[in-house]
Amino acid sequence: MLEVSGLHVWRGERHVLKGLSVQLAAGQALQLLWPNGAGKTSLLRAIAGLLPVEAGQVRWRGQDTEADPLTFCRDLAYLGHDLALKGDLTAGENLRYSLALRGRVAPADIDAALATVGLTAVQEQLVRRLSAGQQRRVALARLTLWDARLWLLDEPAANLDAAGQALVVAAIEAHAAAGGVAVIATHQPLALSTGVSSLWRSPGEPP
Amino acid sequence: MLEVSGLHVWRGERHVLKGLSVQLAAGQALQLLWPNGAGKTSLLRAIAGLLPVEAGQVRWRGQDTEADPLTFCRDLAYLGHDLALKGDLTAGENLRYSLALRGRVAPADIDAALATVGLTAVQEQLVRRLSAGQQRRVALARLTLWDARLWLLDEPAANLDAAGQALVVAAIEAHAAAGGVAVIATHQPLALSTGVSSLWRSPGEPP
Amino acid sequence: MSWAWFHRFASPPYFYSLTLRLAPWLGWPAGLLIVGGLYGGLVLAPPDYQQSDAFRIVYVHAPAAWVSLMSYSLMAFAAAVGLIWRMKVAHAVAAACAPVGASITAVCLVTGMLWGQPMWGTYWAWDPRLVFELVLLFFFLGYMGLRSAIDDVSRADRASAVLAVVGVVNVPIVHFSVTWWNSLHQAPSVMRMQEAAMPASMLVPLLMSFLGFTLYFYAVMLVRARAEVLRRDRGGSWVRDVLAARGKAA
Amino acid sequence: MREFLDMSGYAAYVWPSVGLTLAVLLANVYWARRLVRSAQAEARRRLASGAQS
Amino acid sequence: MIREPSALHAAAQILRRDLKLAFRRPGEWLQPVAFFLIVTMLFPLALDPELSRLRQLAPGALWVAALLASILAIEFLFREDGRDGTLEQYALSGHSFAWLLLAKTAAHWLLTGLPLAIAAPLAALGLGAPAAALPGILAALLLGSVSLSLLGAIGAGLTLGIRRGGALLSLLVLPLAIPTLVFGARATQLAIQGDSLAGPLYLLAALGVFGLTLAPLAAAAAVRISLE
Amino acid sequence: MIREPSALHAAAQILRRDLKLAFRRPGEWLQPVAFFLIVTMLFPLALDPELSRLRQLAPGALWVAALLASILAIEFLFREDGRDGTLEQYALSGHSFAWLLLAKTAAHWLLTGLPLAIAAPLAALGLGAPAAALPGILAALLLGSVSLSLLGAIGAGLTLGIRRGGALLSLLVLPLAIPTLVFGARATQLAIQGDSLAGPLYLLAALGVFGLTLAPLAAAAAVRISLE
Ligand code: HEM
Ligand SMILES: Nc1ncnc2c1ncn2[C@@H]1O[C@H](COP(=O)(O)OP(=O)(O)OP(=O)(O)O)[C@@H](O)[C@H]1O
Ligand SMILES: Nc1ncnc2c1ncn2[C@@H]1O[C@H](COP(=O)(O)OP(=O)(O)OP(=O)(O)O)[C@@H](O)[C@H]1O
Ligand SMILES: [Mg+2]
Ligand SMILES: [Mg+2]
Repeated sequence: MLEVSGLHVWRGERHVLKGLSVQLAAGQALQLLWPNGAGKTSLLRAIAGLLPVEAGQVRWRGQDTEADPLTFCRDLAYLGHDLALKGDLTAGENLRYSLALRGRVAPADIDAALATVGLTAVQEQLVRRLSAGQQRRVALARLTLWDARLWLLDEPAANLDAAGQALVVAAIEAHAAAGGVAVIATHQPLALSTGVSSLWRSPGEPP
Repeated sequence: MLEVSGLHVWRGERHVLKGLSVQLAAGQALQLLWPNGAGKTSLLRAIAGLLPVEAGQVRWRGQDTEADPLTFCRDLAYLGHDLALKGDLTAGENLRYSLALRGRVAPADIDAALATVGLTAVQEQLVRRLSAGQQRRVALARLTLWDARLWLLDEPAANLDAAGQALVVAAIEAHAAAGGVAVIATHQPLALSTGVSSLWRSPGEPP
Repeated sequence: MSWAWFHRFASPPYFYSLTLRLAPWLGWPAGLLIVGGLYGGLVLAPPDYQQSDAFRIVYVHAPAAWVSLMSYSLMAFAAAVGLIWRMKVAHAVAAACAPVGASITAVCLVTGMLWGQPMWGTYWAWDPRLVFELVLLFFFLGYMGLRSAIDDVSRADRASAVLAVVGVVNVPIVHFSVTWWNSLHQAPSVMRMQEAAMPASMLVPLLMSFLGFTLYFYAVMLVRARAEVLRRDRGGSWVRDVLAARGKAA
Repeated sequence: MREFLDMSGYAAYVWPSVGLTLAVLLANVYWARRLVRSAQAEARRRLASGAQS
Repeated sequence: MIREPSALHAAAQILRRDLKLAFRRPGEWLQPVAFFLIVTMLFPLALDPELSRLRQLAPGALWVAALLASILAIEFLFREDGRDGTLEQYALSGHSFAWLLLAKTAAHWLLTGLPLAIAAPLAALGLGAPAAALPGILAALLLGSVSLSLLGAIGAGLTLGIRRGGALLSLLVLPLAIPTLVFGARATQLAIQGDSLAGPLYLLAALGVFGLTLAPLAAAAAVRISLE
Repeated sequence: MIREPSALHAAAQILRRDLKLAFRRPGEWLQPVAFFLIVTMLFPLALDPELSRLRQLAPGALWVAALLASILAIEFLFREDGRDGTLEQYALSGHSFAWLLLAKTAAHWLLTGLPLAIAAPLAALGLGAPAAALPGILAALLLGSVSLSLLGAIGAGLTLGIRRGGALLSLLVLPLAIPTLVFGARATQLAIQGDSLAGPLYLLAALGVFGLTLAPLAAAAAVRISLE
């Protein structure tokens, strides 16, 4: 479903991605285990269309994503280093408003998602008062509600304890089982089942 | 050397630390593996004196730290979620200016420290242009140059690849070998030698 | 019609060698015309019956004013082309316009002020044309300030291009301000084509000055644009070639 | 000649205008050429460092 | 989740969210107004307070203060959403980015421009304007503040992600805002003199419409670039 | 590493660091000056430009503009260092926190107050002040800007860590700054009239000394609270 071909990306003076190609079919997840500074974040942002691409193409369902970015975006969920949560709203409110951009969600679904990630107790707290890991969990709940076919996750397990990491794994497994595609930047390989996931250890050697 | 006794800390309405006590002798490191939101960050900040303590004491070399905070601070290195690096200075400049607050350092030492963490190639780049993990490495280099007896580290291995995590482990081992004390919040236990380190899995059960 | 010429123009090596060849052909005539115009205006032309010799400032003021408006328009146009067709060369041209245009705008303002003191009895008045010409200078400065605040060239190009395009509304305001508001400032006299408002001995040097300043602007701008194109290219093989060629020549 | 330089009393306005204008024109030429030189030097440096890596 | 990505619904939600955030910190949306009132108060302090002179001064003081207050406030239009990744998500939401930014700008105007316009007659009274002038002053500020917000959005987009963008922002926006300032002050002056102010009001409205069509596009382009 | 924690050395390093940061982006420290010049330009625009009236207006316009420019700039005094954890490290550095913050404030004054004072005579000329008044205006602004920076430091400390602190900051600092504004404008007026301005200058100097002793302590206390 996702085809990246011959991607060249520059960050300032640095030629970070030099002709990268990769293909992912429905139900597949790719874990990027590249070392620090190798260009994981750059790759995810380039696929999402947030970084300009010097050469090469990103195709989704056979379509060049630059040709019709709006349609592509409707299929896309990007979770970056910044969580896009408002410190001055509660977890529930945050989910409500950001999901509203993509359609309607029932409040009960939001509560259920927050319960899954173990935040029922702090549901009514302002997000600013949550610890680093709790904030990550809110973002994780949002991801599961987004109903996007393509997930781009930048270190989704950062700040999470063992239970939290298991939640991430479960979410990705469910997403893949439903025919979704995921590209995940991480330093600690996530314990995904081998049928689903492939590891990519350095940009030099394709997966 | 470090004695925490009967510490009570509140975050807003939340009684986060309820009468916590722990003692560390020279050459020891304590890894806090508490789950998300259990109060690791709060504990580190309370020890450093950045959070007000409701009840209890922190003693360092037998002295109450609140009695003479300036002297205590000279022995202290705190590495939090925020790295205290200026995006508009290069890695070397960042180290130079922040180390200057604690004495004089030879430029050669700075270069050596940056080489150790593998940043020689990007030494002349502005820090803002470094990737998340590269920035962490700069902070790590600073830590090793600081010459402080007490290290308080909040998730020092976050964003770091496998090689970077090995660097953190080596730095802590060296610190402990030199008679230093370290308290480390982390989710992935660091591979420290067992003589040096003790694990603390939840605030309920002391290490 | 073929777009080949457009693509050729957009190619950095072609543009680089084009500027290399073109600049002298613009620069030397510009120098001659400016010197000739000034000689004609300052020495040969008779004094004005109203303003006596003070009117001679027109030979630097009016061409500078014209170039200030032209340079901004060109900058905005190049910026728009750069934005729409993602053309590095166009961004380079826009970036090259700004410092030259800003300095010439400052010349227009200062010569205008020096002219204002004898004619209106004050260096500065809060008159629409003067104010909007000053605003033009601020746009140039804002454009350069924005560029210098962003360190990635390609981002700086696109962000400042947005500003340049937005600011272009100011150009007609400056030009028509004399007609729209009743203004202290002189109404257009040279550009009016119906009747010759001045004798040929005054007009010819003025026209030479206009042409000279215009050519001068293009010459300097193209030299700067050459540098900008070089900065934007990431070590393509043509860079090696042009540098080698220069090394041999030097 | 003196009469010419005096500009019938407007010398203090005419000559600074002309002088400043010419100065700015020349300065622009100088800056532009310097910019080209520095850009070429930078390009050389970049090519050299690229060749090493 | 029911798929129904309506642009209107999305904009409405952004508006509601921004209003809710502002009201959660009650003092916050009052600050530009307070700033405006204090600045207009500074003039009589810094000058000899003579009523007849004050009245001549009123249009200028009022509009300079309004302009500064709105520029000061506009800085925060995109800043926080840019920093915490919200704008990234808007850009990837599958709606027209310009449209979503227009919704944000509208919320911002409701929170700063509108209160400013409502406070202006009060300040004008303090500067010695006659009561008959107040409706005119209100109208001028209502129209003027719309275009100030829109122009400000362009500047805020351009300076997003620039360290200490605030001062650069004012440098970029002030020249753009000068026509608004000139017409607005002119309208206020006419209102204080008791003359008809239809002319400058039309011009202010024209500026507003112009801004409404142009500014969201320019702001969207600018914000997108700074998201890289 | 040689242990030698000298307070003077530490302060000097902070000063050098802040100056280097500012000069790395050349446009940056020019921005408050540009803002100041633009704002003084706005007044004549918004008013009928008549030279005799302008001259009466000059002291007020000059000082209001200077006050606003310095408040706009002061917002950034601690903001960035607070956000990236640098202030935390200063607080834990083993030196007096107030002393280190004073060093930061001094750097800030060098980068904003000083250029402002130097630009002020220029702006005064534009507003029709006679050339003889310029040294007096320069002196008044030099003294005044010191106390504005110091007062601003208190406000910046208090509003650190508050979302959209900018507008709140001006609310806090403006009332504190009123004495400076009044004496400064008075001094400028006397200078324009050609009278002796020793009286208000002494008062400005007294305000500066007062600020120098009090402000760093207050700022340190305020910043410490917002670090929690
Ligand atoms: C600071 C003061 C002044 C400024 C900013 C200024 C600005 C300008 C500008 C922008 C133009 C070009 C208009 C266009 O091409 O559409 C212009 C043209 C001109 N200005 Fe000035 N001016 C100033 C003072 C003066 C004074 C004092 C005089 C003479 C009394 C003067 C006489 C002229 C003349 C004769 C032209 C040529 C008009 C034409 O043919 O279009 N200017 N000036
Ligand atoms: N500013 C605050 N105001 C109120 N409560 C807070 C604040 N910061 C944190 N808390 C609460 O205090 C508790 C402890 O937070 P802390 O940040 O110390 O956790 P942590 O152990 O570091 O968690 P993590 O692993 O997620 O970083 C959490 O439950 C959190 O909700
Ligand atoms: N804004 C920027 N300007 C210039 N260079 C940059 C910029 N951001 C990143 N880089 C460089 O691009 C390279 C790739 O960065 P990127 O953030 O994509 O790495 P990453 O694989 O995500 O690393 P990490 O594991 O540390 O997060 C790095 O070498 C970095 O120095
Ligand atoms: Mg990364
Ligand atoms: Mg934590």
